[in-house]
Amino acid sequence: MNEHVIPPRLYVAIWAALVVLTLLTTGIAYVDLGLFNPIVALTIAVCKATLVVLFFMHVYYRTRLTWVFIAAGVLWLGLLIGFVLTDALSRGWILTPAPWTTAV
Amino acid sequence: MWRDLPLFPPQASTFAVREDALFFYLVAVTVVFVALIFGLILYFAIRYRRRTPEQRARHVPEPMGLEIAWSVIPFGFMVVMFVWGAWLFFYAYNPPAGGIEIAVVAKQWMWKVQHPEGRREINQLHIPVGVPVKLTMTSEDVIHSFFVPAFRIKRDVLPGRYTSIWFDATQIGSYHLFCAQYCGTQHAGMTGEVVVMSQPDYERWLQGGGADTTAPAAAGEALFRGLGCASCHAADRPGQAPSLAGVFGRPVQLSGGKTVTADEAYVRESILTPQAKLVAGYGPIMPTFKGLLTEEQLLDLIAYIKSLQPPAGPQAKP
Amino acid sequence: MSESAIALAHQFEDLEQQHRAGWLGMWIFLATEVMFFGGMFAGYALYRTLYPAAFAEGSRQLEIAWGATNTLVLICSSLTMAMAVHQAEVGRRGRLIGYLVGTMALGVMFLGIKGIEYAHKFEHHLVPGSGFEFPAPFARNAQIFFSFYFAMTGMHALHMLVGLGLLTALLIRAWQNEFTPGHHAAVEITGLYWHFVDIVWIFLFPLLYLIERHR
Amino acid sequence: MSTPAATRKHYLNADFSLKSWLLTTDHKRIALLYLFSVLVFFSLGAVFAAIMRLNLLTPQGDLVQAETYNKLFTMHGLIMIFFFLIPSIPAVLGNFLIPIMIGARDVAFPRLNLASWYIFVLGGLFTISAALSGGVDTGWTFYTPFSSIYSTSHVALTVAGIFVVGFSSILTGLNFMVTIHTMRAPGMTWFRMPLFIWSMYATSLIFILGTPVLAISLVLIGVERLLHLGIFDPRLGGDPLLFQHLFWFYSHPAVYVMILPGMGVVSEIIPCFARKKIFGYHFIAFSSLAIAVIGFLVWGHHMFVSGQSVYAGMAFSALSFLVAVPSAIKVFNWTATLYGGAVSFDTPMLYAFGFIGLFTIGGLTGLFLATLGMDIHVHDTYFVIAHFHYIMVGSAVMGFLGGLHYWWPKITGKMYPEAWGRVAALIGFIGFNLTFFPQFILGYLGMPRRYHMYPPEFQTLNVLSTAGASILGVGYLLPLLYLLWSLRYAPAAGANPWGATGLEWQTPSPPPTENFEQVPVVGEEPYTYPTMEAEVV
Repeated sequence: MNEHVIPPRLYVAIWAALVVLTLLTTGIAYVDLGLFNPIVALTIAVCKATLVVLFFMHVYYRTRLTWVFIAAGVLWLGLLIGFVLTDALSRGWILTPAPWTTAV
Repeated sequence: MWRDLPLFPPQASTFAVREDALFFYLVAVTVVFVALIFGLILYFAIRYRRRTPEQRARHVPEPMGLEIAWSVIPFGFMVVMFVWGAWLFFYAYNPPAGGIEIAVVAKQWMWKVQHPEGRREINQLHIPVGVPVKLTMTSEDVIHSFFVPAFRIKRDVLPGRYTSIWFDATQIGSYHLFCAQYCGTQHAGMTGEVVVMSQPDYERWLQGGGADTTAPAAAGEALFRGLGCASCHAADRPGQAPSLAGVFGRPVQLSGGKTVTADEAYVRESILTPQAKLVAGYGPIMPTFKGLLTEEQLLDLIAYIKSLQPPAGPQAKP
Repeated sequence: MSESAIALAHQFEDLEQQHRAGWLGMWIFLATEVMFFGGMFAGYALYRTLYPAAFAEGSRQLEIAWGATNTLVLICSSLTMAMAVHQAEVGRRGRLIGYLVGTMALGVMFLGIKGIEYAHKFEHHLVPGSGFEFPAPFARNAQIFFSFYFAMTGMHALHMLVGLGLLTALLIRAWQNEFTPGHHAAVEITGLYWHFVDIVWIFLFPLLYLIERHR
Repeated sequence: MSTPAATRKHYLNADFSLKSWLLTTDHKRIALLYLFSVLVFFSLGAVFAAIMRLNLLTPQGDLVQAETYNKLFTMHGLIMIFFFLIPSIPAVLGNFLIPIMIGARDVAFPRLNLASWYIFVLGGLFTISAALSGGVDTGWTFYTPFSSIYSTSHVALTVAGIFVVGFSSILTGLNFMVTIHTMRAPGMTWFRMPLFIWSMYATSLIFILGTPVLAISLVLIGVERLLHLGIFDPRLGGDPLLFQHLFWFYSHPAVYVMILPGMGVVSEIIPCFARKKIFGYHFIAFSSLAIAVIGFLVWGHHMFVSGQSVYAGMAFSALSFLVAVPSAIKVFNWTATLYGGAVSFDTPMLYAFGFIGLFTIGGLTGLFLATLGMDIHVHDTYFVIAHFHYIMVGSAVMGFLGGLHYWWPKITGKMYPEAWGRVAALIGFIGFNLTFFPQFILGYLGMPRRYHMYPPEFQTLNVLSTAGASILGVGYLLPLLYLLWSLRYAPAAGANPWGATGLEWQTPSPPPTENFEQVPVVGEEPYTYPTMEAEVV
């Protein structure tokens, strides 16, 4: 394997970024952003995870194949959650509101 | 002979006719392709059989057009299946307006049925011929499935939720009712019959049944008063709680800006978890009735709320 | 040369192929782990969509200070793990051992804090089951939130325990001076697992602790 | 070939001690450990099936009680699916062949491979102990809330067994994927790999991405039963459909786990016995991957009548038709391979023909179930039972038996008796159709599945089905007998009795422990059988 010895300085910088993002996400949870609260929280989480994967886990320096498997994992997770939510959210859509309001 | 060896189920609803047409299309496609594949394999295997131990194969080109053809042509047949099937699906799960609405409560291992006029029955469903019938179904325990092969209809019956199915019977007679979703030990015993009667016979049948024939709406009204709902949900004093007159089937403005349609599911949720979807302008003061009502009582209450006519004059709420 | 011959398993041609197989194997395993946790995330997403208010109410019962502290603890442990891999790469045995011990200490600390939180949940009757108590409107649905809280954090804690076991094995091998700059794949690959468990927590923290804190 | 098999050292005679088998890391020996175990489980599952079919001879179901019957079909499903069909071809033939076919000495992680077998056995012991201590009655689908709250049988123990055996699948899939990625011999590029390898790769993809979702959903049932967490409980507002989503996310792709390896086997057998390059190599290779990937997007077609949203139902229906296209591509390409070939009718070829035939019927009847409106009627009836047995018993077992016969000389160094083989293949095909074709009619008549008794008008067809099952049983028992017989009495097989291409035929039968005397170098595409034109030139 092509060994990239990554300087420890970079690790510390990534760590600092992760700490800052953690404090940021905790703080921002107390600000009312309406619909955007969960979106912001998840975006920050994705950023943190990406930093860990790329640098702590060395993926940035490795072959495409690793990316393929990471992408597969994330994509399949998206499929699972996506279809489950599709079902849950569209269940209530009534085709034509044909009210059977009175019993015959 | 055909009584002992039936090959086709009775066709006793409007949906069954449509379903069978699709079925014959699918059978035709299946037969054609099975014949094609079996025929080609037999023909090739015999025509090109190995006659001498040293015999070699011919060189055969692999035209791209062939690959595309046998991908696209079957797909064309399948597009027809999809469109036709989706159309039938919407037909089956989208009841037309007007008709009879019957409540069905499933439990291990029986079907409990209540007609709007009040007559109850178990493991039997009496219906008139030629009238659309909608079933509103729920389960007291596990998942069941309401299946009438002669009508070609089936839908799972879930705990904690309402599902519905409709049909329009075309043939007088008696048909199997099965539970199609495995529900425990006596699953195979959770069967019954659907009796399709002529209109006059059905009217007569509804009159029978003895004393226990309170209409669900009336039973619901009694519950409504007995549980004290009426003290807040009064049409003439809309201060504490919204009036329920005419609310069913209409959109309701919620606090928080969203809108829901007041259907069976919403009414059920509002009784069991009142704070989940509050009507705009009202406080969270209603107590929960979770655990205090049976599934049948809930259906009675819903029937009562459905029966409430909107007050005369302009609507109080949009 | 003889050293690498000992380290090379018979089915491989060379150490590079062996390292590549190990690396790929761990990543495939992590894809599997994504889907394992993914089942719970899907359930969580479904119920949070169905019962947003109950989930917010449940989330507010969690102790955000402990949750944030634990997030920081795990991030620190990821740093020490990355440093341990670095020390193995450059072949400093003493520092490798030091960072491994540090990582394990932070891991134990995380579990300790988690234990304190669990104990508080028991005291406040927030553990699902017959003893569950919650203010009236959300009593039923909040129980689902806490079921997911315990299932997800519990499964995460279980993975932490496995990680600690793997680190112990690494520590023993490092102690016996098994790793060299040319042969330290086990450290790196165990590190991948540890970082993955950290990532799971990075998502659990906002999903469980940070719902509608502003109300 | 240079030394006679009797004196030559190979993987079978390298060491005879029991320990050398139980602690082996040789993929070929592990394959035989799996072969033995899956056959034990198959026999067990077959006994359950036989009792069920006998019970269904009469409408009242006279043989067993309802409770017993429910436990029988549950155990039949669990054992046949998780302990026979899923490991059958991958863990036996895949384990034996993948390293040899790509020119490697072993899989990437041999010890993990052995661990997978032990995990498999452990999972089996859990499940069998659940059966012995009173059984489980949830159906193999474990639908909540029945499984999580209402069933009083040994759900937790069974769920633990399936969870454990899932790990065996995951680790096997992981091992195969890494092996295929990193262990190929020099010159073995992706498009020089045999199609069996492509199908095993696609299968492994499903193992690693699907199985963990099943694992977690079973864990959640376990914690709901044991720790009273309310994950699926409808009384708390839990959604009964959540479990179905999670379950089918794995269990529909699992159907492809059972059929893809069989497709791989057929893709090896047909060119060999037609002595012809396979038609459309790239199409067959990529259709395997397409089936694995699209197969993950269709799970909701098990839930059309479940109360799932009709819009989700439409999406799942459309995608289900899409997954039928790569299957059709395969069938047409196999058929076209015969054109202009030099076809012989040896036993493996007969099984391959049987596979294609039964798969065609099974696949086309699958379209009935993917069609939204049609599924309303046939869902959860014997139509479904017939359909998936055509795929999972008809096709998958035909593929397994075909592969077992095809590679039997390689695995054991012995030829099986050819005449008996052909008779058994024929009996199996006839018996299968007699058993399961009547069930299509039963299903359309409306007989629901999992019924231990039924209305009397269904009796004739049920009797027909049971009669067919007895013929099918003979068709499955015969190979077991003559294959065992061949171990001792049959003539030794040469390195390449079929005149086939592929690396596995270039090493002696049985292969040496390290598979090859020296690392092979691959210089050409697979299935390069000489043609008549080539002879002229």
